[in-house]
Amino acid sequence: MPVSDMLLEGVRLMVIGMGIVFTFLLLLVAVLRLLSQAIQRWAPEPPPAPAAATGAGPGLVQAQDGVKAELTGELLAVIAAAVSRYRRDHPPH
Amino acid sequence: MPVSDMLLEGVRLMVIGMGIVFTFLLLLVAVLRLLSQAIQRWAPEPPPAPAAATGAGPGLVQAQDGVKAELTGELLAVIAAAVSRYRRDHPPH
Amino acid sequence: MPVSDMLLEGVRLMVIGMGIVFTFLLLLVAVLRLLSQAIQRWAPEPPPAPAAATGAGPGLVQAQDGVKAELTGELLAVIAAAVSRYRRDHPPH
Amino acid sequence: MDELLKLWQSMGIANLEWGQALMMGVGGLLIWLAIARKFEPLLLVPIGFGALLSNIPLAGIGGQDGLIGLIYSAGIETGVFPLLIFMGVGALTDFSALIARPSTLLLGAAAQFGIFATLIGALALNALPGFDFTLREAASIAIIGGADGPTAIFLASRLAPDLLGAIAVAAYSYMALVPIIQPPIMRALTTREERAVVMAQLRPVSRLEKLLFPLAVLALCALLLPSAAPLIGMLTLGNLLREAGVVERLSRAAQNEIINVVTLLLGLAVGSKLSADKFLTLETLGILVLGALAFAIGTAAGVLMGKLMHRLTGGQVNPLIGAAGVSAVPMAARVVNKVGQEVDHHNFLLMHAMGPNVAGVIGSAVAAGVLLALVP
Amino acid sequence: MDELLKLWQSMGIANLEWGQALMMGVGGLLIWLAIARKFEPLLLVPIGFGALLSNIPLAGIGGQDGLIGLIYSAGIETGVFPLLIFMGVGALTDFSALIARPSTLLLGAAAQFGIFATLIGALALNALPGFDFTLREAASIAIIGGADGPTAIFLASRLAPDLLGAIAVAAYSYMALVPIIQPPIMRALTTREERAVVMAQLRPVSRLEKLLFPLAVLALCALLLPSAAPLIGMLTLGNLLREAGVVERLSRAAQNEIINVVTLLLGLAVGSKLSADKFLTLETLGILVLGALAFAIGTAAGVLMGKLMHRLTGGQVNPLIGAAGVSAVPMAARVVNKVGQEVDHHNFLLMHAMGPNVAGVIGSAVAAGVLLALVP
Amino acid sequence: MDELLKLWQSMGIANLEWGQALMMGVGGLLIWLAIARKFEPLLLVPIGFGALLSNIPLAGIGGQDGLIGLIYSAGIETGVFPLLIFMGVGALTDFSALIARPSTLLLGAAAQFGIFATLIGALALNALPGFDFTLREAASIAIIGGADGPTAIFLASRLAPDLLGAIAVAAYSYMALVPIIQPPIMRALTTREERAVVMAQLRPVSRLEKLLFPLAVLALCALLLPSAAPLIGMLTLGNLLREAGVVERLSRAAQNEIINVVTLLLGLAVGSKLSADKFLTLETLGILVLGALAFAIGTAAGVLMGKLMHRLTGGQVNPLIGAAGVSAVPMAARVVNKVGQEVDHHNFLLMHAMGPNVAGVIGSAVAAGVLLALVP
Ligand code: NA
Ligand code: NA
Ligand code: NA
Repeated sequence: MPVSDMLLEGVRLMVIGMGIVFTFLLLLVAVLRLLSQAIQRWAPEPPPAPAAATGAGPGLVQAQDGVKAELTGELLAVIAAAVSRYRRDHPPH
Repeated sequence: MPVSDMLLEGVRLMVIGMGIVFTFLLLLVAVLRLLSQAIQRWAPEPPPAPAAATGAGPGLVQAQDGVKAELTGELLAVIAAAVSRYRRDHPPH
Repeated sequence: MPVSDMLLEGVRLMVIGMGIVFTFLLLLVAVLRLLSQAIQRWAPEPPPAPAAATGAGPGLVQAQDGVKAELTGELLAVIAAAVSRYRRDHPPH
Repeated sequence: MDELLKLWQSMGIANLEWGQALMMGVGGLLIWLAIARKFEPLLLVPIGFGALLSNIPLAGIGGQDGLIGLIYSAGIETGVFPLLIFMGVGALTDFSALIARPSTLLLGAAAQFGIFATLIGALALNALPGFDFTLREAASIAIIGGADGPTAIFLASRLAPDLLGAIAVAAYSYMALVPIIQPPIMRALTTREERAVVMAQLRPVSRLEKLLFPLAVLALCALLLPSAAPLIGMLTLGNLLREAGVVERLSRAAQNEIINVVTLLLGLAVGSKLSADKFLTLETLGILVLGALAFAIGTAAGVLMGKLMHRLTGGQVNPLIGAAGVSAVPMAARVVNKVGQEVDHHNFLLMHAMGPNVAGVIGSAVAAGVLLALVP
Repeated sequence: MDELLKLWQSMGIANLEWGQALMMGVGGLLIWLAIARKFEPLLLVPIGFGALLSNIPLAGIGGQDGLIGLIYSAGIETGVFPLLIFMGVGALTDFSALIARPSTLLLGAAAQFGIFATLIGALALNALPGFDFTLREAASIAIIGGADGPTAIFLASRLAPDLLGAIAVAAYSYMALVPIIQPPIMRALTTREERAVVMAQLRPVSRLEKLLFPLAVLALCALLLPSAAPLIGMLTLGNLLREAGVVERLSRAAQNEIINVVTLLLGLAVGSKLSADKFLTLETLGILVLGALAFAIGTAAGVLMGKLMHRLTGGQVNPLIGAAGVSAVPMAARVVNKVGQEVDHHNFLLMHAMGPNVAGVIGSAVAAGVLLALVP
Repeated sequence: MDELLKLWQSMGIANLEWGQALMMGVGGLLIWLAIARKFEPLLLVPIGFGALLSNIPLAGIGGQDGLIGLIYSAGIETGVFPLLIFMGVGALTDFSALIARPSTLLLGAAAQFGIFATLIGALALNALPGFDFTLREAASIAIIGGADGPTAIFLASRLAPDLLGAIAVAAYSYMALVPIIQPPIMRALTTREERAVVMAQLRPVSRLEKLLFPLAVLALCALLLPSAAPLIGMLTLGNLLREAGVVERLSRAAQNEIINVVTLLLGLAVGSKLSADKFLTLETLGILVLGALAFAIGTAAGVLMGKLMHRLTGGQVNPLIGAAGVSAVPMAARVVNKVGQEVDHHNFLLMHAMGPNVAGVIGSAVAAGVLLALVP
């Protein structure tokens, strides 16, 4: 196939290809909008705390972060317990 | 094979099958009894704390328990740190 | 092949084999020496704390041990820091 | 125009057969049951998703060269996946309750009656028009009564791979339905007094007993029923790794890495057997009916054996624990506990039901071995 | 003497071809980039080491019976490895930012323009002497513009396995170079005012929305573009495992065990395609040039679409976030944040850029599906 | 009656050959040694259990279509399993002690004399009736003296798969017996003064040195001895992942998931080679005797080289550390420490013995490469 024909084929692919990509993602936009409207109408959820809900932050959560989060909660509890035990055992004079 | 013959074959399978299942598990009962008697006679073990020994509770142990155990060490250290930080911030008057 | 021929072949293998093994590891000694000299000349590193640096201890760190070791190190540091901070803030009266 | 036609023809919607659409619905239903109703989610989410993926027109994901098709032939046709899961089950299971009271093995034996009754039921269905189960197929359907997923998948993959999808779905669905299927049967077959029996505490079990247990089970299996050896062998291997105390790394690998990864892949592969031509048939309806029957009969047989033991021991055994003999670990044992507490709120039968419950796992593996040995 | 000659001939140094030596240099360079410059180390360390091992003379590690050759044929020829990694990516990705603002999908769509422009560029290169890319090869090169490693490897393994090494190396290298390639283009195409736009906070997303999102994406893909179903299917499977909340074990397996092990093996296998006769060619030079072009054009297209959305929304959209549409998660989103903070230190665009960023992952999988469907 | 006969004939006990029963006893013995005596349990438990399962009559678990047979052909025949384990060993090993004092490599070299002496021993055994080792078999037996499990399995699977079971069992058993085999030899060959030598503290090793070490070893191997490249390559890959500091996920995968799972499967597969016709032979007896010899000679050669270094350095080297050159990491280094402390309780030789110990791992991989290259 001569280069010019290949280029034509390439342009054809680009037009159809970008067309499909946009069509697909536009349809997905529509579907997601419908979905969230449907959910808000028929299955509304008590909105969670915004910080957690935006779910923004890094979309690619490293697995360890989960562990860290778990640790943090537990540690806070442990520290609280240790401090309160300490307070109990060391009343202010 | 006509259905009646198949049913006959099925009944045969049931009789032999349940026979083998019961035989097998009855033999296993006997073996386990012999085994525990033999162990109690020749290799008695100081009985562990009953709570742990019955091993009852859920037969399916979740894997995370190991993690919890490891954490304990870390927690002790954290407590130590928390206590020392608390001491720093709350000097005896 | 008669046994005597096989033995001869074995001796030949031993001579060549030990020769290669020694040559290889002697060359490796030389390479490692050159490497560490080159590094010390062109890319010297502020020497890390000797305890950590000798990396001696068991060479085959069991993975759990590794975790434990890492934890231990961290904990020691935390405790040390906490204690020294405490000492700093609570001078003996 | 011609271009657009070609484009349209390459779309899924232009090639979607009604059967595929229905099977994707079935996949979605399984996922919904798993997530919303907590029906055995570890299996039904991957099975459901496998059904979705395998029924996408043109994609061929479940086909010979597709990802899930490759997983199927590597893991299920060879029998490797269910056996590795069984190893994990062994590594996750504490057999102490069974070792402390070996007689509960009889409850695990009795509950396998559901398997063989269902076998006859499947053959009897052949009298109806539209059913034509071979003996191998009937045996595979019957194993649903074993209430043990990997055993059912292993047996079906050997004897009747075409029915594998329906059998796996039925097995896991009914395992999830145990809290609904079992209680009425348990109540109907027992008196209030029987259900109120408080059982004696289990004796402590020594480490050596736990260690020798898997080896004893394996020895018996090797001597008497080699056809059950793959299943029993991997179960006892896992349990030995657990109890050995010196191979923590391997025990953890069996309990986590291996079983998790294999469960995911096995589920996807099983899902690929949910195709319209294999699943949307009258036979599947028969399998679903027979599966419910199998669970019900197994439960009843276990309870009746429990009643027998109740009599023979002078009332020391609460017959409810027989219902746990179907396996379905640990759901059935929890159901026993709950039904027992309906009568006496302070009666904790859970630990007593764990014995028959894990006995049921061994029992159904033995029954599978019997079927493999006897069905031509 | 004869002995010594034979010994010498069995040595690597006597059989080392200059091409192998150069490729081992390339492998070393990749390892250096990965460790010293932190260029996508999870991939480039194994790829570089795979190149080292596969180019050792006589050893045949990358050959048909060699370890890495076996890994290649089991994992890459079959397409299994990139698909399993894509499942892991799905399990590691939080799509909330995209669900909260679906319009950012258009940014992810626009950025795929880099792919198709590069396709034409590759075909245009054929006008130069020494280049002779087929349509399949051009499509495989173009996918570098998708800025998504597993997608690029999956497509190249289907359409042009000979170019796989160069394509994978280019894809991961440019992904690591995103902080250098993108900012000048972003600054050139936007005004200071546009870059300073502070965007409204994202709305909270309910659990049900997160749960239905992967199923909606899969449904659309099944209906419209089945050729993208393997990639989109595994991505959405991973994401469903993550969001289901009832299959923690499987989600962890996808996020850790599976993706880690497969990444290591995939890297080694890709590295085995870095052989002198395949890599040290004029074509590789062309691929590297075209790859840079692809990233640049994709970035520009994303930013321009961002400017369009900026106008259409009356200035509510900061056009910089369009640059994140190329995918390269999460690097591109971080670059957006950094370039935005050059103008206004208190403007945190990271969360707003995550939407187009993960949209880019879907977009390039869709584009890959298009190429698989349309390239003969 | 006929039925019962058929039933009996399908039982294991009716088909059990005495050889199978004996091999199941051997399997049980290995499990007992592993659990009660802590003999390399991570390997000997799976090997022993593999022997149990593979010798169950009729079950065919070790056969071509059986689970363990499949594992064997996928993992051992291909050489994949020992190589993956070697990668894990590399990722678990800290080579600092060796880098700080490279001269200890000579101790690791000397200790490989056990390998070649055993090779001659095996050939000499052919003078006795009943022994007929080929050169390939003799080389495989000799590698037991390398005191390194994966290396032994890799070499035996290439050169003499029929002897694999006996060789693996001997290698791991003697590695467990190191604390019994080595001390008398060490004491006999050294004076009390030599054993009391306190060595100078090791210098710190920089991160860059640790990073370049695996690459330097690989480069030397590629240039001189490509036949050792699979082993050395995977060892250095694992070590590079460990020291790179930027690929924690991959390093953890190599140190945990991969090595644990592969160890379990490799053990089972090796166990399947413990069949009566292959194991219950005069040759196995010869292998066990030769294996003990190999360890003893290797130890002696290491200690003698230690004495030489002691002289040449004017007494700075404690010759005991030469015994650690056989590898058997980290057992041999611990034995050195213990024997040293018999003389001086405050002399900690452990860290000094780690150098020759890990040198021994490289040394035996090099020796394996030599045998692969030279044995026709
Ligand atoms: Na059962
Ligand atoms: Na993209
Ligand atoms: Na060695």
